[in-house]
Amino acid sequence: MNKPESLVPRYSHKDYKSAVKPIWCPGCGHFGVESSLFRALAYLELPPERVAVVSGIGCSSRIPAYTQCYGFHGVHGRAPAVATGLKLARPELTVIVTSGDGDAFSIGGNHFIHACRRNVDMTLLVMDNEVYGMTKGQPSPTTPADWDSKIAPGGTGVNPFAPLAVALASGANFIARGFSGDPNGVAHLLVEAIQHPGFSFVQVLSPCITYRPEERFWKKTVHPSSVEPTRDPAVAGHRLLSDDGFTTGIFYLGNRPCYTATVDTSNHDLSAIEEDLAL
Amino acid sequence: MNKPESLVPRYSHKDYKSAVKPIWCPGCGHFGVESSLFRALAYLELPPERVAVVSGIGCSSRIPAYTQCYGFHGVHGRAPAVATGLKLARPELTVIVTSGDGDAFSIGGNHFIHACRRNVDMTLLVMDNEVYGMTKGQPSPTTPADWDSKIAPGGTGVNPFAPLAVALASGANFIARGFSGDPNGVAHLLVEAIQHPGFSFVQVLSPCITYRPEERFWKKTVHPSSVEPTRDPAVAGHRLLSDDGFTTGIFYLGNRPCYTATVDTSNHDLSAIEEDLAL
Amino acid sequence: MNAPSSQTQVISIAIMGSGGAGAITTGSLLLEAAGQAGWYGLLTRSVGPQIRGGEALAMVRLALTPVTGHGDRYDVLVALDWHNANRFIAEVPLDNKSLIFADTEGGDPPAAILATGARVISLPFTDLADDLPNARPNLLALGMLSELLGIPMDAMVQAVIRTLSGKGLSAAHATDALAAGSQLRSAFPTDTQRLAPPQPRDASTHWLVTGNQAAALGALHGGIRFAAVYPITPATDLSEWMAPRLQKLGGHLIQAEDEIASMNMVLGASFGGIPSMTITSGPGLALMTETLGLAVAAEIPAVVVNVMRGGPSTGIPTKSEQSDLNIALYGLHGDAPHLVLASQSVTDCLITTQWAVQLSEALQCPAIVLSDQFMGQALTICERPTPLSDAPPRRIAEVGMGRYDRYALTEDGISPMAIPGTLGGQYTADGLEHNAHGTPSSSVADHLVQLDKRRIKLEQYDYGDAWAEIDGEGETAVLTWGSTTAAVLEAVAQARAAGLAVKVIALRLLSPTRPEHMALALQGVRRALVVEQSHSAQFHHFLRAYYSLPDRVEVISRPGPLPIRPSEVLNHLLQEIDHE
Amino acid sequence: MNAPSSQTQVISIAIMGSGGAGAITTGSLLLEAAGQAGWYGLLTRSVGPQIRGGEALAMVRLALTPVTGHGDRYDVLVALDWHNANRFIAEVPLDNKSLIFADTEGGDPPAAILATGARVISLPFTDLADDLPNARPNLLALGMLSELLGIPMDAMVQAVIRTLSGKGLSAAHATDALAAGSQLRSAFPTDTQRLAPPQPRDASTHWLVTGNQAAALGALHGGIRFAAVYPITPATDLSEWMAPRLQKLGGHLIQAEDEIASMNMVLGASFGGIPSMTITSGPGLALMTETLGLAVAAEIPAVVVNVMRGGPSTGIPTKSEQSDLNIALYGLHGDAPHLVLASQSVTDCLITTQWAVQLSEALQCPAIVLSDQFMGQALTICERPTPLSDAPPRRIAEVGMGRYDRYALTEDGISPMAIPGTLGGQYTADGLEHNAHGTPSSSVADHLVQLDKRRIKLEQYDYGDAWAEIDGEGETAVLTWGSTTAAVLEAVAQARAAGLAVKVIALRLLSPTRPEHMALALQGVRRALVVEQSHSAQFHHFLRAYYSLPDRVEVISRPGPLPIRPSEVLNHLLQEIDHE
Ligand SMILES: Cc1ncc(C[n+]2csc(CCOP(=O)(O)OP(=O)(O)O)c2C)c(N)n1
Ligand SMILES: Cc1ncc(C[n+]2csc(CCOP(=O)(O)OP(=O)(O)O)c2C)c(N)n1
Ligand code: SF4
Ligand code: SF4
Ligand SMILES: [Mg+2]
Ligand SMILES: [Mg+2]
Repeated sequence: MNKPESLVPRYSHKDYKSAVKPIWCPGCGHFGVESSLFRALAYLELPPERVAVVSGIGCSSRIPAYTQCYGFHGVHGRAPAVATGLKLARPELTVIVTSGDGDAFSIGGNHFIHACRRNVDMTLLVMDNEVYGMTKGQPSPTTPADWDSKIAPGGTGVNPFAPLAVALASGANFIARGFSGDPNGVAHLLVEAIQHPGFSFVQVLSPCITYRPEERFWKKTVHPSSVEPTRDPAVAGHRLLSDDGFTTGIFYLGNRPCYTATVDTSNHDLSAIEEDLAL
Repeated sequence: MNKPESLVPRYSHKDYKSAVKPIWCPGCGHFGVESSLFRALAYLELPPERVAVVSGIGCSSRIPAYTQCYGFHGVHGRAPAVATGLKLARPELTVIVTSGDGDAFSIGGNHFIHACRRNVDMTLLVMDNEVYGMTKGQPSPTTPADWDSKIAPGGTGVNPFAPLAVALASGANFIARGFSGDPNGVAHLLVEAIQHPGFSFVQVLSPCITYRPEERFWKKTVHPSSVEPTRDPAVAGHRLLSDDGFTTGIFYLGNRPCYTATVDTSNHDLSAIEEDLAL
Repeated sequence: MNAPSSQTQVISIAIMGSGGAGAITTGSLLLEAAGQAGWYGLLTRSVGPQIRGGEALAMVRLALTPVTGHGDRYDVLVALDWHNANRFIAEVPLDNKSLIFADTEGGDPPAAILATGARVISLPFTDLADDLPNARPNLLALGMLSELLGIPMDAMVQAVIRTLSGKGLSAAHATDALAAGSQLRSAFPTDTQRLAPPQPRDASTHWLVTGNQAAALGALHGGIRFAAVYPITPATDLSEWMAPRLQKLGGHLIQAEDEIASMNMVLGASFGGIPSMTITSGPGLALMTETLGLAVAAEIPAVVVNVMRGGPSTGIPTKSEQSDLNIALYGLHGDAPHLVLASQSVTDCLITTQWAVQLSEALQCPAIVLSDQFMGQALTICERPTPLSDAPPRRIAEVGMGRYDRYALTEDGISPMAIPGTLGGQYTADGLEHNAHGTPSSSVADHLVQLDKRRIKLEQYDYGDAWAEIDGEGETAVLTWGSTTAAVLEAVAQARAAGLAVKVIALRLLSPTRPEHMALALQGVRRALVVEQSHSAQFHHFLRAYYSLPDRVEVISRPGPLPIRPSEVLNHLLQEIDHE
Repeated sequence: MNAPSSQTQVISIAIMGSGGAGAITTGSLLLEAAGQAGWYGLLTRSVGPQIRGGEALAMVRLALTPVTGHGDRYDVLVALDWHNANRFIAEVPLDNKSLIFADTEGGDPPAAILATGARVISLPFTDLADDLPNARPNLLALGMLSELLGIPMDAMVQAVIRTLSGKGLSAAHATDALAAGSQLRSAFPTDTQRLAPPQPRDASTHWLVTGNQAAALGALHGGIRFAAVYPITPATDLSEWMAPRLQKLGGHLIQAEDEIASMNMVLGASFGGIPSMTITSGPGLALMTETLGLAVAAEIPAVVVNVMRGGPSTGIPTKSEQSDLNIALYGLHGDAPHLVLASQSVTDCLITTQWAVQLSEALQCPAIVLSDQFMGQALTICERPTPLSDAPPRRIAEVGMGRYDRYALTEDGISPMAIPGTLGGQYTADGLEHNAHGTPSSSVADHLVQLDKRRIKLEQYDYGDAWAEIDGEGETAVLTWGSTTAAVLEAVAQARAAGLAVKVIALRLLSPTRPEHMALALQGVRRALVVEQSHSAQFHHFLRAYYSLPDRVEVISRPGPLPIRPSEVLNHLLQEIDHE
């Protein structure tokens, strides 16, 4: 993020913020993520009207309406599919999916892995608080097995899974992890993710201070990666499958070709096609 | 599969076969997989009525009715969820999911990764022919990017994904690959998979001779793994992410605890529970 | 409100405040204390969009007799502050007989409040609380309300201590704060009403319960021992209440990865022989319809409790509406006859859900139970409902060594089911059309035979009288369903008092339809009024489609989130009479 | 069949054989040759459960005028063998006027065939073929059929060469085999009929097309340039035919991971400004309803073509039924008004699908187009249909620097839509209830206003006369929809010939309903006959729910897979008259 300070930036992060007031609890980690997103967009000087923020349902998924970009607040778990359709139809837009651990990894798991595999040029930003915030505190796929909750008294007994490893195995082209308590770091990751061609996945650990108050202490748990991002999936796989889940940084930079399409509405001449039906 | 030959086996593989005639094309790889399954069950001396074969929709998913076991031929892609409910409710049953690459990895992708993660004691057997056979030849998530088809002329342009790597990242407890042209080998893998506690995943390369006739040549492509199965996910990850997709054998043996439940219908006394509602 | 000492049978109180003011706590303490003292009551809540700590409104209705819905107006509004009054104003109808008690610190009431003509009385809740140790303004308001309504102070003190002592409030401090509040009685107008004192009763015969809890209990009584769910408002609290209790009973609740998985897990467990269910709301139900069709075709029992919220799409997740009737009745592809039931009140959630489990098991058919946010989350004081008596279990096949036909044709259309593990009962449950044995078949004859079988088993079953609650006689009948029944019953009681003979038919069994029973019920009825809470009159169109209605049919149908008010129904009933 | 040289206007031929016998090829060659020679015709097929190479039945109907459905009976059955005759027998009604030509090698006809009374003529197709180079028995049968029906041999030779030369059949060998077949004429009964010779016509004005192809073309004419699909029988061939053509036009078709993804991709692309669609059948539609509700709430155009098959659940995937009407009309949760249209014939698939795209774009509302396996996969020779003229595109917002209200209230309920990329038009499409700006709102007033808006825009739109095809006058009206229209029209023509005045009302626009138009259409009608192909009379109940029908309503409703036969309708029309 080194940029000549002398230039007057075209956009400030405020240009990306709408008048709608977040419904989030005071202290929610998602505030930090939101501001990181705005900083990244401002840094990249992306005109707000050229950016589309697509989401599902959840506290995290509320972000689109808080932006001055085009927004799509769809149904629970399906945002990567919406974003795929949008980006294929309008390749000139910058498409960002904002999601939560429940939205992206539980109900949305299939679209998550297939978006990784398909490698359309977009960025998936998952605010992972290891809980369903919006529905008031149920375990998500990243919740520790022994976390006690009303719906799973004594814990689910199910191992949380490693979203970065799943993303890698599924074919994601850029894989990184940040922490909402470090908004600059997250902004940096987002700048890289948005610029990297293909499907970029950024997991941001973002505490739910209401239903997982113990996550306040994540600030002591996270630690930056000590090694450089790799371009070798096997090496990345080895690292991610032995990682503790709290390492921040960029893990993998792929160079698979993007899935693209041209969608052009100008041609209305169907005569050649109709010929196929001639008797 | 070394067993004292002198003992008269309790079941022959024919005891697992029903009178329903398969709808498969002559030469379909699924015939071999079916017979491997029967051999494995016979070897394990599992009473047919204690085995449940659960499937979705596809040529491969037709297997339940071809068996003398209890069968469940459900909707497309959801068999792992059905099997989860069944196994939790009736832990004494041996539960086997038979599926295809479309059923398990495309529409069923979410249940696939969550079944891996949840680690209920069952075996998922995917007959992977890298195509949708039942609907007459469309690409699946394992189809090569350049395979030309009616629905994706010139190829999908999408990298096929590595189901074994996805299974590993998602938490599967046993991971193996076989080839339907080697029914003994597949039977052996199934014996191991069924016996291994937790969620076992066996991918069987099973040619669709009708829509992918070139798969006949898989018999020349497959090669047995030269190394022993590992218990280290990171090592397995490194291997699977550098594998060519045609190595057969067992790749990973995990020892995560199974997700279990007790479901007992004998207690009808709700008075203690009603007490909670007393004013 | 006539005389100072006058007494009333029923009273409605609303309490509002911004985040942290404690409006909801105040309401539940009021309800609980009134319950302890012998009254009946109901509490519903309305909150802002914030996940936590946003503005809130508690709506409480207390009465001498059981309460299943709200009334037309509020007698009392307590405003802990006015910050978000505009958000709530539509939900609290006030008039010039209403009393508003507002914290002096809260500033001036908004214009819309003043416009109602209600009398505003300013009280120094905050000021007084500041002078007392550990007191918060809402405790003062609670003391004031006890005095106003006539709720014995000791019941109130007990309720407060039970709830708040965990949060570090001592009995002495609580008593002091409540007493200080009750001192505010001097500000009461001379013509305020008190609740008539209740008959003494044995507290153990009464419950403090929500519809969601009652439904969970009904499911357990019905025999449910496995549940697979995915959280969704306003159904999550049902799952959450059920989970530990199911565990205690030897059953299991699992949170699935999504609604499709939960529905499929339910079918797996039920195929395994365990009565099983899932719990959801509109968007989740939409995801389950494909698998519900499988349950129909493969004849697998399964129960879905759908707690309705405002639609379409994500809609208004925290508010009530009766707009999932269509999807529940018709949302499955193909010809897929299944059971649809609807609860009518908080306590009926128990009965109807229990019945749904029994029917689903008996008929080997999925059952959807429609509840809604209103009754699902309404906290009520009620008499302990009596569960249905146990029903015979699922019909199990007696299998030998011969051929077992899973879908054998029987007189009543119900084919005995083999349970995995049973030797000789092996079959494949199939969503493909099949013959009697279960083998896939696309033959014209097999299709027709199996379609007939699946329809007939539902149509021929004897549901007795429980298909509807029918009350009264008259040439006018009100047809309704679900939680709207409360407003209808209240309006009809008033209409009868005004001399109009009215019959009420509140449907509990929506599918299969009961045309002959309905014809009997409608004998002599010349005018039907349909009352429901949906924008597109879903219930009305359903009735038209499947029943013969009298020539004169009128409809009150509007969307949520406001409940249908008794006066809407009453006015309609009486007005139209005048026109005759 | 009267005189040896007698001529007929229409003739039905069935050809059956086991796997590899070439029954379907024989049928399509017959259709194509007849088409080249100037006749109209239709071919449908029925196959066994095998994925490939199983037994097959080709049903061909040839006529002087356009053909949209099958008749009551078959004039001719060609049995290449009898191996699987029992599977197909229900689909080929034969009588004592029918002729059966059976391969001598095929053995004796099954009892059920003999019981029809049809005349069986044994012919040595296999024997003769064995003596000819490169000849297969079905080519001999084809030569025989040409001679029997009067199809010029050169048209037949051309058709055979076009199709089979790729498989290594030379023109000389083809001609020899066909000629040998035609020599079998000596076995023809003296009273066989030939097709009357057609009027000469310009071949370029005619198409050989299936309903699925026509629907794809209609979608392209309507402006669709993006499609996301998931394969499912019997809709896959629509997607497969469309994919390369969409590519050619500058658009794109993507295969998604499942139906939920395909529907969501469609909304993403449409939100981006591109007219978009998906293609599915029952089980897939069930998975899309949650997202369709989002399209309703967020007002995003989107088209779903649903090619119906036998239900419920996986049902009978390869066969036709009209049983997805309910889910299409009512399958969305909440109050979710949307468009539902139905094609009536192969060529109408073009018109109706095109119209659906135009309406969806104009009304910013999802449209479901119901087609079915019958018309979707029927291959017909027809006159080239004329597409609708282009409609104005989606109403786009002109945005400046001021506030842009995405869901602004307008007179017609349609709010101009901003397309991403446009400065000043930024908004968030939302499935939560919202205010005019698009900001989430749970307010009573916003909910009502937006529900009204979404209903009104559909109801107030001027759909012109296309909502139904109305034909004839009379006190009796037949109400129908979809591919069943063909049988109704044929029956009504016969009823009219028998002196009964009958009106036909075949609905194309099922939702929104058109009560005023229907009232007009039903003026003077005293008796209505509803005809549909579902087990639970879904269409009939829909009509009852939303329309005022005459007092006397009769219903013909039975499930697939057999098509409704003209005689069923005719007999009903005439019988009931006798009873009067
Ligand atoms: C189909 C469907 N199922 C369930 C829900 C209820 N729901 C809303 S948000 C949510 C979970 C959100 O969790 P997450 O994505 O982690 O976001 P967070 O609130 O924690 O930021 C659920 C289950 C829904 N809206 N739709
Ligand atoms: C919801 C739904 N969508 C689509 C289909 C159609 N369908 C049936 S099988 C199948 C693909 C099967 O492919 P695979 O699992 O690879 O099995 P194979 O036939 O190749 O063995 C599809 C798409 C369906 N039955 N249900
Ligand atoms: S509930 Fe948790 S995730 Fe949601 S806004 Fe509050 S703190 Fe944030
Ligand atoms: S289509 Fe392919 S997968 Fe299906 S039965 Fe034939 S060969 Fe096997
Ligand atoms: Mg979360
Ligand atoms: Mg396959």
